[in-house]
Parts: sequence; C-alpha cells; structure tokens
Amino acid sequence: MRKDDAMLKVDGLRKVYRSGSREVEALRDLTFTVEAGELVCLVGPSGCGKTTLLRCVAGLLEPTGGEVFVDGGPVAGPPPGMAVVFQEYGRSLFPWMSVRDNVELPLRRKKMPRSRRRELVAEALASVGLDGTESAYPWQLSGGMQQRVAIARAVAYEPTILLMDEPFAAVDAQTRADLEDLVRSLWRRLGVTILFVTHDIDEAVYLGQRVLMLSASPTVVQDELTVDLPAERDQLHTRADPRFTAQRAHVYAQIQAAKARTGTASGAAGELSSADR
Amino acid sequence: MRKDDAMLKVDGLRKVYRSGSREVEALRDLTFTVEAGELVCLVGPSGCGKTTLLRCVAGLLEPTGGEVFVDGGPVAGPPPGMAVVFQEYGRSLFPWMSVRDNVELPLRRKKMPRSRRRELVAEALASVGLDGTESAYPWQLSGGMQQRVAIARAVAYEPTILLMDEPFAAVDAQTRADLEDLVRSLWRRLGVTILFVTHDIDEAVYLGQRVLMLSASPTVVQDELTVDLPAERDQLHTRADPRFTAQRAHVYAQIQAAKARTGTASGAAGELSSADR
Amino acid sequence: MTAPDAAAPRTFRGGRALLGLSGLAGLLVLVEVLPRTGLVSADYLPPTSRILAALADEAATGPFWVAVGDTLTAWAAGLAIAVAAGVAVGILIGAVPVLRAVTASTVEFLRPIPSVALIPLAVLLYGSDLGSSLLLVVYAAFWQVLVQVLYGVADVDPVADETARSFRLGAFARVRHVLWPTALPYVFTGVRLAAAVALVLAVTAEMIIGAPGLGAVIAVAQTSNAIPTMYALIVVTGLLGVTINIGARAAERHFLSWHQSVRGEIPA
Amino acid sequence: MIKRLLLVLGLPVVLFATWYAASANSENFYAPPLRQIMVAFADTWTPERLRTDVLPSLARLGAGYLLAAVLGIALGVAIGMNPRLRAAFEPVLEFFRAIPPPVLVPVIMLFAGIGNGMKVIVIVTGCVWPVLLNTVEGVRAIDGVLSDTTRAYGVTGAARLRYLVLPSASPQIFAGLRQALSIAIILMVISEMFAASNGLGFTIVQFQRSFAIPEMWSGIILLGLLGFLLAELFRLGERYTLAWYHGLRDAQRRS
Amino acid sequence: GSSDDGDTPAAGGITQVKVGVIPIVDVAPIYLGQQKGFFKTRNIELTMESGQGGAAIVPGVVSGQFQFGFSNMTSLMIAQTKNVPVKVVANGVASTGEAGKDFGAVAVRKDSPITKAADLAGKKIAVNTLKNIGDTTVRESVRKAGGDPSGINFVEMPLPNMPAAVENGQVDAAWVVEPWLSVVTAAGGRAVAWNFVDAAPNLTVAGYFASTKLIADDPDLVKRFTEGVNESLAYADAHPDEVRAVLATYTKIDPKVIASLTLPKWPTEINKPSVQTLADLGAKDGIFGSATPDLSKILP
Ligand SMILES: Nc1ncnc2c1ncn2[C@@H]1O[C@H](COP(=O)(O)OP(=O)(O)OP(=O)(O)O)[C@@H](O)[C@H]1O
Ligand SMILES: Nc1ncnc2c1ncn2[C@@H]1O[C@H](COP(=O)(O)OP(=O)(O)OP(=O)(O)O)[C@@H](O)[C@H]1O
Ligand SMILES: [Mg+2]
Ligand SMILES: [Mg+2]
Repeated sequence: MRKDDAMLKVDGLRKVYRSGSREVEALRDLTFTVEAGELVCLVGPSGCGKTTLLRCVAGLLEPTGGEVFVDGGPVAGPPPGMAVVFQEYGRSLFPWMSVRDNVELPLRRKKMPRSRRRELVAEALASVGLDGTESAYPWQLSGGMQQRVAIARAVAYEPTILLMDEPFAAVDAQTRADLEDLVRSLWRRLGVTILFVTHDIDEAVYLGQRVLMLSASPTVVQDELTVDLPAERDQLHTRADPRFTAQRAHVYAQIQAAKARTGTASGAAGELSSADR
Repeated sequence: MRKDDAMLKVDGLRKVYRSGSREVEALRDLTFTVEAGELVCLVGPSGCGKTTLLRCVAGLLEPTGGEVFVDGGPVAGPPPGMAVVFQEYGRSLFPWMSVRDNVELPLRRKKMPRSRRRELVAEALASVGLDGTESAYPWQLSGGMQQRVAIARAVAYEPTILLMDEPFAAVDAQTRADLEDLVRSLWRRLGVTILFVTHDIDEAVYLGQRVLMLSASPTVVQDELTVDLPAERDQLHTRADPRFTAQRAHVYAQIQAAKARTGTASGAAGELSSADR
Repeated sequence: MTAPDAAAPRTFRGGRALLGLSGLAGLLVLVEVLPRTGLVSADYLPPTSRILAALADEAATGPFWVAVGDTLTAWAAGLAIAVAAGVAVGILIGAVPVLRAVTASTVEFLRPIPSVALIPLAVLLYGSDLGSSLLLVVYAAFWQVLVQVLYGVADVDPVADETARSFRLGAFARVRHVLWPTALPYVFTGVRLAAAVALVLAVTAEMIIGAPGLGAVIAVAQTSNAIPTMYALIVVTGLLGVTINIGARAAERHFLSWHQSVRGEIPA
Repeated sequence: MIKRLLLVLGLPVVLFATWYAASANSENFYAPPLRQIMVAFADTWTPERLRTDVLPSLARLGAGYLLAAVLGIALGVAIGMNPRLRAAFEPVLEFFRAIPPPVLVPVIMLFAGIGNGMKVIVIVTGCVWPVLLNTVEGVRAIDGVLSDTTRAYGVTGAARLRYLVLPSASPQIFAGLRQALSIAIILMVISEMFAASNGLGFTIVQFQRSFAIPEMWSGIILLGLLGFLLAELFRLGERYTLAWYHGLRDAQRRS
Repeated sequence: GSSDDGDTPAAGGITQVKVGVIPIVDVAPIYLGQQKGFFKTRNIELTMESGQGGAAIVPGVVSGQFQFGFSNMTSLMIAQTKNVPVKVVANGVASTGEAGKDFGAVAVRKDSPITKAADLAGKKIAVNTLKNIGDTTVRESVRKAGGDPSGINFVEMPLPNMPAAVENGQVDAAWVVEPWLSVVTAAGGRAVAWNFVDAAPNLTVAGYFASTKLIADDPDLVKRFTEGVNESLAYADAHPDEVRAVLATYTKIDPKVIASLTLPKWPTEINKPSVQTLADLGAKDGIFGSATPDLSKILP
C-alpha cells in the first residue's frame, strides 16, 4: 500500500469458515499495511472478524484467500518475536502452571540467564499490578487478574510485534487507564509494532496512531483514521483535547454507519448462512 | 437495613479462599439490601471480590461468615427463578449444544408448550442480535456473540432475580448500548430484581437505580449512590444530562479513592497473603 | 449434530482409510518376510501366504461362520451389559461424592481379580453355555467402562456445572445435559477399551471352557498343532477388532463432532 | 483421618461379613466357607511364601507396568499429535489389541523365550492399550486456545511437549494408567500360567489345578489386596501430579 | 443356568449327556463310539464339551453342568486327596507299554548331547502341567536309568510351544505326546525316555469320571455310560484305521501326521497296580502334600 518496508502487510485477505453444511464468510477482502513501529487500533462490530484477522496475521489460521506478510516474508506459521494476547484470556493461561511460570514460559526459549528471566517476570507482573500473586494458579485469580497475567506474559516477552485482542475487556476503568499507559510506554520504549483490537472507541483513539474501522460482515476495511494527536499523551489532557473528541465522534459515526448497512440493529449475524439446510 | 421485604439481603458477608497454604480474604464484611424490583449496579476494582459476592448470592459458593437472604429465606443453594450471566461466558455455554439448545435448556424445566419455548428462544436471540445463529455451536461464534448467547439465555428464562457479571465486556460500543437498553426494558417490563456488575462507570450510572461501590480488598461497601435520574432513560439524552456527568464523576472519585488507599497503583493484589511460605 | 461431510473432509477420510490399509499391508509383508528369511522357523510362524490360504480354507466351511457368529453374540451381549452397567454405576458413583468415597476401596479390590481365576466359578454357575462367557466378559469389561466414566464425570467444567446449578436444573437434567456430554469422550475410550477386552475374554472363555465360538476352534487348532489354521483364526480375531474400532470411530465422529478432539482435526 | 478410614474400610467390612455369614454352611466344593479361606490365607501366605512367590511377581509387574506406561505415553503422544500417523497405525494396533493374551503368549514365547522377559512383554502387551488410547484422546483434546498460545510464542518441540501436551493430557493419561494398573496385575497372573515356576499367578493356578480351593480363594483375595494397595499408592501419586487439576475442580465446587 | 437339563430324560426316554473332554487323540474312542451309535443304543445322546484341561472340566462335573468328564489319573488322585466328590466310571486311555512305540516320550533336538534317560538329570525339561503325571513319570524314568531326578528343572509350557522350544534350545528336552511327538521326530528330534513305559507296565493314564452325587442318584445312567464307553474302547482298540478317520473329524491334525502317529492303547480294564504306582510316584514327589490318595475312593 505505502512503503515497501512495511512490518505487516495484509493483502486481499479472505476467510471462510466451513464446517459441515455451515459456511461463514468471516472476512471478505481486507487490505492494509502496518509500518514497523506503528501502533494501529482495530475497531469493528462484534462478530465482524477481528479475531479471525488477528489469528491469520499470527499464522495460526490459514486464510481462504489473499496473503499476509510479516517483515517482508509471507506468513506460514507464527512469526518469531511475536506476542499475542488472546481474547479468551482465561483459556490462554496454563492451569497447571503458577502465574510466574505462565509468564516465564515463552522466555525460556530466549537465551538469557535465569535471574534476568525472573527479573523480567517480576517487572511485568508489577507493571500490571499483580505483584504478590506469583505463586498462585491462574484459576485462583479473578477474571481481570487473569487477563492481566496474559498481558504481563506478552509484556515480559519483549516482542517486536504485538497483537492484542480486546486485552482490557475485564478490568476496571482505573486499571484500564493504567494499562493503556503501560502499552504506550512499552511501545515508545521498545519500538514494538502493535495491532490492537478494542471495542472502546475512546481507547482506540487514545492509544493508536491510526484507527482501522472494519465493516460488519461481509467484512472489508470500511474506513481509516490517522489520529491527529501529539505523541505525548496522558489520560487527563488528551481525553480533554477537542481533537480527541472530534476524532472519536468520527469513528463512532463510521461504526454506526457500518451497522446500519447490515440491517440488524445490534448484531453481525447477517454473515451466517446455511449452505444446504 | 431498610424495609423487611427486601428481595436480597447480604448481612456481614465474609469469604476467605483457602487452598493449601494460600489464604485470600476476598470479602471482609459486606452488608447491603436490594429491594424487590430494584436494579442495582456494583462497581469495584479488579479482583476486589465482585464475582465472589455474586456467587455467594447465587448460592453457588458457601460464605465463610455472614449470611445471604433471598426473598426472605437464607440461601443454601441456587434460589428458584434466578438467572446468572457468568463473567466466564465462554465456559458457561455448553459446547455440545447448539445456540438454540443452550438458550432453551433452562426453559425445559418450566412447564410450557414446546412452541412457546421456541418462541421465547427466538425472541431472546433476536433481541441480542443473533437471529440466524440458532443452529451454530457456541465455539463457532465470536467472543462477543458467545457473550450475547449467555445473555439471551438469561433473558429467555424470564427470571425474577437476575445476576449479571460484566455481561457486556466483549461487545462493541453500539451493541453495548443496545443491550443496556434491552436490560432496562426487560427490567421495567417484568419487574425483575437485578444485580449488575460492571467496570464501566457510565454504564453503572446509566443503568442503575443505585450504584454500590466496593473497596479494594479487604473488601467492604465503600460507598453507595442513589442515581438521581429519571426512570425514562435513553442513550442520547441521559448521557448528556449534567446530573449524569456529576454522578459518574462522583463514582469515579470514589473508586480512585478506594484504589489509592491500597497503595498499589493499579491492582488489587494486596489481599494476597501467603500463610506459611 | 451432523458429522462433517463437506468435500474436503471426505477426501481426507478416504486418505485415512488408505493409510490404515497401508499400515495393515506393512504388517502382512513383515509376517511374509520374517519366516522366509529364516529369522523364525516357518513351522512355528508361517508366512502370510500360508496363513491366508488356511484362512480361505476355514472361511469356506459352515462351522467357521457359526463360530464367528457365536463369538460375536457373546461379545455383543457382554459388551452391551458391561457398558450399560458401567455407565450407570459410574455416573451414580461419580456424581455422588460420598458413594465414590465409600466404594473406592471395594472397586480397587475387585478390579485386579483376573477373569481367568473366575473360570471355575463361571463353569459352576453356567457350565459351558453362553452364560459363562458372558459372566467373564461382563466382569472384565465392566471395570474398563466404570473407571473411564469416573474420570470423565470428574472432568466436568466447574463453570458449566455452576451454570446448570444456577438455573436449578434437576439431577436428571444435569446428568443428561452436563455430566454425560463431558464424560462422553471418556466413555468412548472406555467403550473402545471394553470392546477389545470383551472380545479377548469371549475368545479366551471359549478356549478354556469350550463354549462354542472362535475360541473353541482356536483351541482345537492348537491341540492339533494346526499352526497355519491357528494363525488364521488369530487373524480373524484381530480383524474383528479392527472392524469394531472402525465402527467406534464412526460413532465418535458423529456424537463428538462438537468436541475439541474431533473439531480440531477438521481443516477449518 | 478416622472418617477416611471408615470410608475406606466400611463397605469392604460389610461385604466380607455378608460373605462370611452367607458361606458359613456352604457345602459347595468350589465355594467354601470364608472361615476356611481365612485359615488357608494365614497358612499359605507366610513371609517365606511372600518372598519366593509374591516378590518375583511384583518385580515383573513393576517392570511391565513401567514399560507399558512409558511406551503407551510416548506412542500415544506421537499418534495423538499426528492424525496421519494415527490413520496409518490405528488398524494395526487395533488388530493386536483384539488378540487374547492366551493366544498371544505362545507367539511371544517364540520370540522372547520363556524367561522373565516373556512375562514382562506379556504384561506390556496387555496394559499398554488403556494408556495408549487415553493418551491419544487426551492429546487430541488439547484446548485450541492453549495450543495457539504455545504456537504464537514459539514454544515448540520438547518444550511444547513438556509444558503443554503432557500436562494438558495428564488427567486422561492418568485414567489410562489407573486402568492399566489392574490389567497389569491380571496379566501378571496370565503370564505366570505359562512357563513359570514361581509367582503369585503360578501359585494361584497351581492351587486351582490341585483342587486346593480355599487356598485358591485366599490367593484371589491377596490379588485384591495387592490391587487395593497399589491403587492407594497410585492415588497419592495422582494427587501430587494432578494437584492443579483437582485444585481447579475442587476450588469452585467445595470452597 | 441349565444345571439340570442333562439329568432329565428327554422325549422318548433319551438322556442328554454332556461330557467334558480335551480334544486330543486320547478321547478318540468316545467320538468313535458316538459315531457308531454305541451310546444311542443305550438311550444316551452325547454332547462333547471340549474344555482346556481340568480347570473347566472338574468344576463342570462337580456342579452337574457336565455329567461326565475326562481326566488323567494323577489329577483325579489329587482331587481325591482334597475330597473333591468325583469318581472314575470307566477307563480312558493307557500306555502301549512298549518303549519306542508309545504315544508320549521325552524328546530332545537332533544334535543334543542327551542320548539316554539318565542324561536328563539336572536338565531343563518342559512339561504341559507341573506337579502332575508328566513330571512324576519322567522322574521315574531318570531314576530307573540310574540318574538323579532331584536336580531336574521342570518348566511349564503349552504343548504347541514345545517343538519350537526344543529346537530353539529354550529347554533341553520336552515331554511331548502325540501329535507333537511326531512333529518333533519329523524335525529330526529324538525320543530319549519313554516315561509312561518306564513308570509301570501298561500304565493307565486317564479315565472318565462322574460326580459321586450322580453315581448315587442315577446309577442306571452311569452304568449305561460305562458300558457305552467300554464298547467304544474295545472297538477303537480293534479298529485303528477308524480311529484315525474319526480324528480328522474333531481335530485339525495334519492328515499326514494322523496317518503315522502312534496310537495309545484303549483297554476296558483299569490297571489298578499301575495306578497305585502313579500314586506312589506322586507321593514321592510330594504332589499330594501330606495326604496319600485312597484308590478305593477314586476307582470303581
Ligand atoms: N471456528 C469457527 N467456525 C465457524 N465460524 C466461526 C469460527 N470462528 C469464528 N467464526 C465466525 O466468524 C465470524 C467472525 O468471528 P470473529 O471471532 O473473528 O469475530 P470478532 O470480530 O472477533 O468478534 P468479537 O468482537 O465478538 O470478538 C463470526 O461470525 C463467527 O461466527
Ligand atoms: N478459587 C479461588 N481460589 C483462591 N482465590 C480465589 C479464587 N477465586 C477468586 N479468588 C481470589 O479472590 C479475590 C476476588 O476474586 P473475584 O473473582 O471475586 O474478583 P472480581 O471482583 O470479580 O474481579 P474482576 O473484576 O477482575 O473479575 C481475588 O483476589 C482472587 O485472587
Ligand atoms: Mg473477537
Ligand atoms: Mg469477576
């Protein structure tokens, strides 16, 4: 699309789920690019295919059509240096491992001394406000705490590309604000490329350099907004900025439009078709 | 606390989780009442014990101290006519049943003709924007769609008391607004007693007649706010109402205060203590 | 709950059958080659070709098919009883913790008692009728199902269980809609285990007690030193096992289409 | 503690008492009074007998069981993770699974001789199946999200096996190991029916053949006791290894 | 169960009788007699139940599931010492009494250094059942040949495995009966001791038995059965070709082997002194424990 040294390039991506006689076209035709070191937010109605897109980018799901390139090469399996925070945070934690081991697991592959690993783990847990829970099992934690463990795992991994699927859905407003700032500081410090799915339009505008808006299904990129806010952001001032308000209103209107077009008031159920029953 | 015909009375509730050498005091001392037909929202920092409280009220968890009364009687098991929307919506749907069967299952116990049951199921699914997915399995749906199935199940059940644990965490802003209105209309139409856990302060104020604010742990009721808004609410006008803004600011300040008191910036990890390791 | 039947899975299923056949063919070739290279004497392990010739001879006779029928009757009846009893008892014991605690020691005491040790008892009660075979088959297969069901029932997701409880589903509805589907994958493994054990015991009982069936024919072949025939009969037993498994797998694909183990393998 | 003892012993005591009463006047040669069996038990299973007959049996049992466990899990993981491998091997495995040990033993003797090796192999060929089948099914049932998580973070190879596959399948693997335990005891007896000159199974079969019926029953009781003891040991091991699993399930049920 | 189907005379006064047998050469006469109608004429309709040895047959007879059974004498004597309520009603099979021409022998492989019975001392010998007729008579063979039987290491092994075990050297020698004796010799193996012949002249090896209850309750049936068996035994002894023919009906022995295998003797009389000798041998080897069998209680 733009430059050629894009970190992530999605080209004509199409995904159809087939199981038995049921066929769902989750993604129709997606094309966009994310530069190295960019922070892009992705919004779109529930069920429009955001998770599907992320899983295709992560190399966990084979697209039906089109291609995904990460760092120049086509994606066949999960690219190295990638971290993912799954929407199903509870199920993405290993119930047989303590919180510490869960966060530490991906680090084991990285050649680093044990002490450094421990340090990274402790730092990451502290940064999500979970110090003291190291030896607990995930299922002994509350929903929001589990989600923060999953975030800590991604943070400790120090990835070069980070995919997050509604990572703050289960935490309270204050924690959410803190985590937003954590993600931004991480991004600025390490120069990570981030693709961030959220339902919160404020969050998308506050966090991102760009916001991609997906249509309801059949899903295409409906609109794209380059966020016109200073790189230095903070909860108090940025959110009070009139430009912020204007841009979130724009995104909101776009999403409304997307929904209106599919007919059903509040769902993305239109894409569900039954081939032969 | 107030009248004696309370639908729900929580009296000195205390819950300590014990497992091995780990001991967590999730709830220290909770006392409050919910009148029949009231809609009460519950907010509090992540990990403060909201889910624990809901599970005690639902009779699914034995309190360590204190008592819960529903409709005058002490709670021993799940009281009749109650529906719960669990925070772990994904795991609360049965993967071996189609969406339709999942929603229909609790209705089977109610004596009603099959056709009426089907009707209720179809209505409930339509009201959450999921018509067309009846024959899909839950794991074929997106996260937000799964959560809406869980909501539809509770709605179709036509309960007299409804407990909801962050029921809109996984849906987009527009759908969320629609679902909020659905809950309010349900409540007004059927006179259900609702206890609603949320992290979204706007949502708590928009939905509730009262908002209960829990402290970070050791958890007590930190504050309580009677929402001073007309019974007729709608997304556009209510949220623009200056009283609305004032009240959400109040709740926000209270929660900030709660967090500040526990020291850690963004967590509720303080309650985690290790008895002997 | 329809089995996947789109075009893609079908070709894979065809490929699966081919792969399975090639595995069996490999075994046949191995058994043909082993005696021919002299690694083992062909007198004691005849090559495939001679076994198959003996099999063809046997298959041409009427009594052979009667014996196969007898064995399958004992197998099917025994398995049905064992599975029904194992599932019923397993769910009962598994769902009621007190019962589980009370019966655990007795179950562990009874399980390791070999069916062969019960042969005199079986003969005492039923002579060499179907009854003796059934007794031994049921005794051995029952435990297989029971243990699987117990582990399966313990595997219920707490959130799913709480959901059912919060809607006050009755005991029966919870068993039917929550316990049973959760335990089903375990039950399937149990049934597959029990199916083979039942076949093994049916044949063994026939061999030792002389109840009519394949086992009795094998015993005659053994005591007559008719080695190719004996191997031919063993092959028949093995093939019965393979057939039974094909059936079990088909049933599994149908009834567990929702389960991770099945859906995980359908290319999305 | 006392409660647990009561739970463990309650039903067996009741059953034995019933048996005792019901058989007190038994005239049946093959179902002698329990009193007689108990006398025979004390006379038969002397420490000397335990050393010469039970110990060798236990050694063979242990060797066979461990071998079957290792083999079953290794093969099961390989087959469970690879659908094509499973398609190729399943029919052959099912073929062998259906062959009765009494038929298989003579064939095994052709290759393995008549020593302890043969008996261990017989035990392995019998009790590898529940472990294998359960491992295959357990591995197939690994949660998709967990599996995706390891893939996304590049946890592959041995680490994936150690941190994802084995723990995740372990509840079902334990179901298989539990099954295999009692089957191992049964096959110990069967293997000792052929070409043995000592061992628990040999002794029981010898009693049966020489019409020493009370002694035979006492041997069967000993087998049961052995099974019970091993199951208790097993339970301890399982409690330890699957602590997370039982914790996960108990925490929400009973706390 | 069908515990007393057999006792009740069926229509036309015919008695249904089940006999527990092992499908080997030894029981050829009863199959032949059945074919010839020797039992029909005595209003007995025979059904043969082929079990694999005493584990199934004796309990079957004791419980009345079978009316009669076939067993070797040593097993029956062991049963008697344990007071199993059974008693012999007819002779079963006997040794030919001729060394070199009996139906059972101790065989070794072609190149074995063992050439005579005395050489078996201290060797590993396979028998189909330990502590039974095989090991006691083999010990007697060695004893008579001047060897020391105490060091012999008997191992138990199914008969079908013995030819291979001898050839592979898994055992030094094996006590085999027909048809395996023919199989071993055909493969070049040699017989080095004729244990039945060495134990006693014209040894009675096995017999047909019934439960004492049946003998007391239905002496007439027992008498008819005994007569039928005796007629069959005599006929079989006199018509070896017909015996070989009937073998092809209930066994799957290779026709070439059937034609050449050594048949045992089927006298109608039980050789009581030889049974006494068996009892003495068994007692010497301690297979009866502390008891001694009482022949009067077991033989007719
Ligand atoms: N395994 C599957 N089999 C069949 N259909 C599926 C599967 N997974 C997802 N879908 C369908 O694909 C569509 C997109 O799903 P996806 O999970 O990508 O949505 P999403 O944008 O992440 O939604 P949400 O915001 O609710 O999480 C949905 O209609 C869903 O029903
Ligand atoms: N099964 C358990 N065993 C031990 N501790 C537990 C268990 N379940 C919850 N806890 C602890 O109890 C506390 C309260 O948990 P709870 O789930 O009630 O919080 P919550 O208010 O619902 O949080 P969130 O908003 O994040 O969902 C937490 O500190 C958690 O670690
Ligand atoms: Mg999603
Ligand atoms: Mg919660």
